[in-house]
Amino acid sequence: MLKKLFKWGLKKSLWVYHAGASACNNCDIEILDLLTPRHDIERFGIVLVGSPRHADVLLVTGVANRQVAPRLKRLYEQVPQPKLVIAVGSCACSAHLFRDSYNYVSPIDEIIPVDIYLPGCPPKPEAMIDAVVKALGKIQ
Amino acid sequence: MDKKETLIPIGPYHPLLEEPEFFKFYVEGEKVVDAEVRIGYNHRGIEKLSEAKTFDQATFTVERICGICSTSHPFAYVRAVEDISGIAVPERAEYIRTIIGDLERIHSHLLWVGLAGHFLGYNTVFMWAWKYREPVLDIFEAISGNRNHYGMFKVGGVRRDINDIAGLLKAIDDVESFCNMLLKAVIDDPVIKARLKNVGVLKKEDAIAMGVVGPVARASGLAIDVRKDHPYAAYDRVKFETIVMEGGDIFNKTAIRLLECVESAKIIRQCLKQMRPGPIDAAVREVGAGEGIGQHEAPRGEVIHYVKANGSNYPERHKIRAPSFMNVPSFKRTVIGESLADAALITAAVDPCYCCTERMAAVEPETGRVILTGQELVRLSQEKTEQMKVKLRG
Amino acid sequence: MMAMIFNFLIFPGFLFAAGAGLLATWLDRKVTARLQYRVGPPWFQPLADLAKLLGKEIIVPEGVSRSVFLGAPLFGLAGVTLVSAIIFSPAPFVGDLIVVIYLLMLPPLAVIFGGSASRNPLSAIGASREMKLVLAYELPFILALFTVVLKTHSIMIGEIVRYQNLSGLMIGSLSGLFAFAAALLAVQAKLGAVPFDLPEAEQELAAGPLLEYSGAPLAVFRLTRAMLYFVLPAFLAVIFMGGGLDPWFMLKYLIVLTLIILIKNTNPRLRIDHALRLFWGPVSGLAALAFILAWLGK
Amino acid sequence: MNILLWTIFLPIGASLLCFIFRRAAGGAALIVSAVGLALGAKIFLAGQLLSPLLALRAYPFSASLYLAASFLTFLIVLYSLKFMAGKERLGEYYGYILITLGAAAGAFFATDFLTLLMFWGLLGIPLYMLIGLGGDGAGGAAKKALMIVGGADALMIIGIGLVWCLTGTLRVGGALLPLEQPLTVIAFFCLLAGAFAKAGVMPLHGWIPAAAESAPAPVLALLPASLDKLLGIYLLARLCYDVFLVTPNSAVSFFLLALGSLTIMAAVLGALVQHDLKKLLAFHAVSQVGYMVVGIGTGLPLGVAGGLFHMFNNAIYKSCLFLCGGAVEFKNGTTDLSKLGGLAKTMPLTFAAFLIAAFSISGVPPLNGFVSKWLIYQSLIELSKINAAWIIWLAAAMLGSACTAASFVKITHAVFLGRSEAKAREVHWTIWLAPVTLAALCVVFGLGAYQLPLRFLIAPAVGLIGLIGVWDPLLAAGLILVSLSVGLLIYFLGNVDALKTRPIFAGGEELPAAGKVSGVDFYDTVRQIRPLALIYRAGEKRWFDFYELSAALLRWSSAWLVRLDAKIPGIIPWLRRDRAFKIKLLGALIAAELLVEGLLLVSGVREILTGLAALAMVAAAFYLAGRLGGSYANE
Amino acid sequence: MSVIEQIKTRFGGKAAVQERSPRRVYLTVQKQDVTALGEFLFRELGGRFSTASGVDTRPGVEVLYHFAFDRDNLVVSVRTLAEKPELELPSLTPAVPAAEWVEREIHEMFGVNFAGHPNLATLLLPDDWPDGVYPLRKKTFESEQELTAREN
Repeated sequence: MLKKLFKWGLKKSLWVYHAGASACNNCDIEILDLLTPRHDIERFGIVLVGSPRHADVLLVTGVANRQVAPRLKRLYEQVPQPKLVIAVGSCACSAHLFRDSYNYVSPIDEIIPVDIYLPGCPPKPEAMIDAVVKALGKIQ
Repeated sequence: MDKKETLIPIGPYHPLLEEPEFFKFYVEGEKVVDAEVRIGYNHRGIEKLSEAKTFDQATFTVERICGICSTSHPFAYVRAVEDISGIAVPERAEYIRTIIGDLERIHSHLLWVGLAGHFLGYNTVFMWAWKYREPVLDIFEAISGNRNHYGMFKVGGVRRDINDIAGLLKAIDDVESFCNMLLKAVIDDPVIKARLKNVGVLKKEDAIAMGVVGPVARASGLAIDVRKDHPYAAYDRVKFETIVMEGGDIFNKTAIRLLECVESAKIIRQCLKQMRPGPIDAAVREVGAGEGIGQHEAPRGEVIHYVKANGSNYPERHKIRAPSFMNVPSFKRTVIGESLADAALITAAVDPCYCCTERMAAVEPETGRVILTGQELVRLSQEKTEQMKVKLRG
Repeated sequence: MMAMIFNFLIFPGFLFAAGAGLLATWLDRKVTARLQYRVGPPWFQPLADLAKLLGKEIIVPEGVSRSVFLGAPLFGLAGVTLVSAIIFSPAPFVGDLIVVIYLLMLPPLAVIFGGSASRNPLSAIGASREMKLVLAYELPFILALFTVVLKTHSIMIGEIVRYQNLSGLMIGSLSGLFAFAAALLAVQAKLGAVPFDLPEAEQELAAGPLLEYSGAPLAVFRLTRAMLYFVLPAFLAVIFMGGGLDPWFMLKYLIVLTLIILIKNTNPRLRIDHALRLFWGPVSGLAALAFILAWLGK
Repeated sequence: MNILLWTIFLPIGASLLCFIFRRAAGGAALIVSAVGLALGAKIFLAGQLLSPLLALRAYPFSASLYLAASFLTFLIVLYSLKFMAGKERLGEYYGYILITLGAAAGAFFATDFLTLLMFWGLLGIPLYMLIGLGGDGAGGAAKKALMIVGGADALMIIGIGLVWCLTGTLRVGGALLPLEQPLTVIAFFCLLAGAFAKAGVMPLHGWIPAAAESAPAPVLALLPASLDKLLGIYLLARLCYDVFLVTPNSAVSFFLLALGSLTIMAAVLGALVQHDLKKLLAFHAVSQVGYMVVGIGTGLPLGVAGGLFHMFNNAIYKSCLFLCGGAVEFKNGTTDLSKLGGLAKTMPLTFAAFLIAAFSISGVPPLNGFVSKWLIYQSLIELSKINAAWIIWLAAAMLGSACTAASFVKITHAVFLGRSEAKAREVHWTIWLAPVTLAALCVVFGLGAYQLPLRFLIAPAVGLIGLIGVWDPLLAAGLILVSLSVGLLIYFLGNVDALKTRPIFAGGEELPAAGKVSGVDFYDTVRQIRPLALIYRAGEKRWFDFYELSAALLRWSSAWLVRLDAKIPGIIPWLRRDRAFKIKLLGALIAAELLVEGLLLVSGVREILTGLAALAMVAAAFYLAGRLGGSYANE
Repeated sequence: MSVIEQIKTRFGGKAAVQERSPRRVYLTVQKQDVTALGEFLFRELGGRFSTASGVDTRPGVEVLYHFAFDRDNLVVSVRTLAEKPELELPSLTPAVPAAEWVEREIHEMFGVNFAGHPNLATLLLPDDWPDGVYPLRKKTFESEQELTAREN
């Protein structure tokens, strides 16, 4: 009974923490764009929060470079369970054209477990909303 | 009184920062007494991996230096390449470049004004500014097929033509009237004034010493604008004002950005009027050997690219300097002595773009020597990674 | 005894205040969204937030005093619950106006101690700002409320309501209006709403004192904040516009709430020294003026 | 021997033993103070007692004060056993504490002004010596205390002389003087100075923060925090209602209210920006007196009850706070707020006691500090029928309360929460027992305010009081408990099993060691606000310190005296001896003062001599002080 | 007098002037003259320091300092060479504060030592980047491998 309530709450109220990992800013800006009048994800109960402790979803953008990789892992550990990770943009999914960079460590999903991959350079806001809907389906 | 300085770490992950950066503010109470910045969280080292990219392909690489000013870098880059052997660009392409460049300025400035409102805790401004930024992105989508990363530029011209001139004009009118409205709101709001006036002042001599560019320099009384000083594209064929203010504080920076949106709207309107049908691409086959420098007035200031070619199809050296690289270091001179609440705003006021700052997209040539190739460096890096992974797991 | 427990826990105490408060936060978010050309969240949103938070794991930062870290939210909740039971009681119940003023100190103190116990530098700065804000708004708040006391010659909330039933609403007089304006700003700050949200200034201090909180303690803090969204405007309505839990009263409450939401959405955040100057300067001046007018019988 | 005499002479006698048998001093002091506590209980239960010798009389009010004093002394001696162990001059330390207890008993039970004056003067000596025990730098503080308290005593002599002139009797409460004639008012203010200097009301407060810089914590807990407050406010209350007639809405009432409010606000603003634990607490020791003065100054029974209740409460929580501060110092070796932190985990009992006392002093319901403040506020509201100025006193008192809370937030953050470097362990039980007992008393006095303190301590002195507000501490506490359980229920509904510990979030970085907000600068913003900035700057230059002002005046006047000296070398040659000699001389003068008083008492030839002695001594004291000030200036 | 003429008068003997176009001038100088020339361009001629770039060439790292003259629509680039193996150059930062970051960058990317630079701490590379590895330098792979091995 309580479990059901929690699950319902999680589905209706996803709090998102945005972690940029050496991104080019475009995905980040498009994520912010989700909040704004045209897309308004608050109507689904999704808000951007300032502290990872409050977060349910970690949005990761960009390729994790050597400097960021350990911090990203630390950040992931700061988020309380249950948590989801969405890799936003081609960089986060597959490192894009930065795959061969000397400062590139490993794919995001080797640093932290990724639940949803959302390619695109940058993905359109509509695609991001779609990804979140898919994320809701993953909640058990 | 033995006062102990306290370190307030801002970042690398912090809501103030879209990108991971690590600011260290040393404070007494809430007053900042010293500051440091550690960047490098965004450094992707594009150079080695771009080495196999031709002059044409590099346009796309430099576009991904930064998502907000994704036209500025290709613009400066193609100009640098064209500078090497004096490639002439068709007139219509020059106009299209100008339009794209200034559309980007509008979208970038509105984005900043929105973020500034957000940082001020004034979410209404944030929402409104971004609401009116959407039509600009729609225009981009209509022209290039993508909301960002338009891929419009190529050496010797542009890739796509602009056809829907009426739609563009209407959108420009809307944006302009909104900017005027916002300008009035910002200039008249007493609380905004209290928060922004005389905060984070960059003195003129500091501005000169730090070599700042763009709106940051113009807010401190330096009348520099690449579009006027080093005319290029169609900028010498249109009339516009360079907005210069003397105060050097955040209020001036905000006002300048809003006024520039209005100027950009004027530029675009003139371009659309003057544009004549014609080719949009010079179909360049050969770049030749030599050095070239390309400048462009990006929303944040002057972007400068230096390209050295050795006659092959690949650049030998490609050095990029983004405006934030000059503007960010000036924060230390403005932030000390201010309160912590303002420090956040001051660091945001230069409109820093760290992914630009950390670009390092230098394209190296293929020479006959045995050098540390990209793959080898990658291998080195990956070896290191494996060790790190072991450490992280352990 | 049973009636008292009912009053305290169900109506108009804990459960009612919590429900009304959650609805009020929803209203706040919805109106804010509409002002920003957005749709806004559905009505059950605050409830879903709470349910979700309860299901999350609780993280305690390393090396903190667990009892303070986890205990602080509870004391804030206790303070606001007690106030919610007091302000609607027609008969003397537990405490008077002074007691209410002091009990209303508990939620900010809870936030401060929680933030301070978090050991995070940003939380500490947030806690210090919260405390400075308390110092700032306390003076005009006291002056405004005691203007009412001067007029009614009583510190019993029931008496104040009765006085207004007999001799007209406080807000109807010039002094009452001024006092109400000053108190409204103080309440705005007590709610931590823009332009006084600087303790939690998301863009500067992440979430300030609440930065390290997660799961159930965070839920309790949010519930406390939500209940304050009901209790504080209702308190103002009772003191300045007369009480009684009837539809008219709900209208009065909504008027106060709307004013708060409007102020929130038309202002940027103040800096802490601006807030101190504003409260100790003009706002206290306004409240003092109200007092003088009340003394003169206006 | 009469039981009242025992209370005086047992401790004073025992103190002599302490001076001689230094090793056994601690044990002896503990036993004697325990006996004192037992005597106190006996007197308290007896209600009324008389002693013809020395004209002593115990009645419920003074008995309760003595009970409180002996109780605190006992706890503090117990605390000192471990705390002071290994320190130098222990025999003197315990000896002076016992003298203080004995002299305080004398002052409480005196019905005669001269007896009162004798014991009052006697109290100055242990105060001077105990503060002086603090080691380096304590000498100046001790001198400051002696100057202020001693100077006020000299004024008291004049006041007593005037009272005697006006009424013809020296019995306290022999006649009730309305404050109408100028002479009565002068007498009132002269006596008031004595009470104010002891209690530390502004502007005679300067010695308390100075003492806090160097004196040991138990000394601070005993003297400025509790005993001197009890004495000073006791005298104030008796002056206002047994000797003089202070009516509501009189000029004197206005003066007391204004001075009390000023003390509350000025001292608490000073406290906000301190960065030493003991000094910060000392400023509160000053600030809290303001509430008592305001309460008594209202002239209404409700206010007097509040003021007196606040006096008892203050003695409890203030001692507790100083003792906790001592425990922190004991384990960490410092009271510098910027060097402490995170002790909540390592010193849980001290922390709990401190937290309760801090909440109590901040007036958090349902603790005792709230109840007494609440009574005082009500009395101020009562005044609303008379005068419009009440709102100023009320606002000052309530804002002062908020500022108190603010400065305790600062301490709690800096010492107990916040980040830690220290790895201190909990202190020995004899050290934590006293603060924990006092903290428990805070809770008991808060919850059972009507049943215990107001009924047994206050009502006998003030009579019945009519409340205009409502506060039901027991019910409120019950309801708070209920809502705490509701909160706990919410916790347990939630995922409470999944309690995890994770590192502190610092943006993904590891938190650097310097990332510690010590709390020292918490209120710098307040300090920088104009016109507060000006006041603070003036305060740092010691413009508000009566002592420093007088010292400056004396320095100036001593320049003239030096010239005078040069002209009259032949007349009084010994005046040009060294400074140490002059301090001894001053001590001798005070001894002479006591001697003269004793003689007067016995001989009964009071009339002429009192006035003469008073005048002579005041003149001599001023002259010497001037010379000392001169040498002070030359240092 | 135009900017180029002034440079020629003052540094004619020391700097080889190459006028590629009216808007682009390249000066080549010995490294000991860089500071003086940089200071002259910045302080006396009012040039705006734009940036510096390095290229790893056979004899050493070639560093170009770019100065923009906004009133004259001109970019002047000062070319100098830091010879191998010392790779040392005098720092321009004391004279031109704006050069601080870019010299740091060249230092970590090429290993050029700027004598007199106030702070050559890491700017862009990660904290754990191995010493002696310079991403933009053209070294043999074996030596780099060696260095990495040593670092671990």
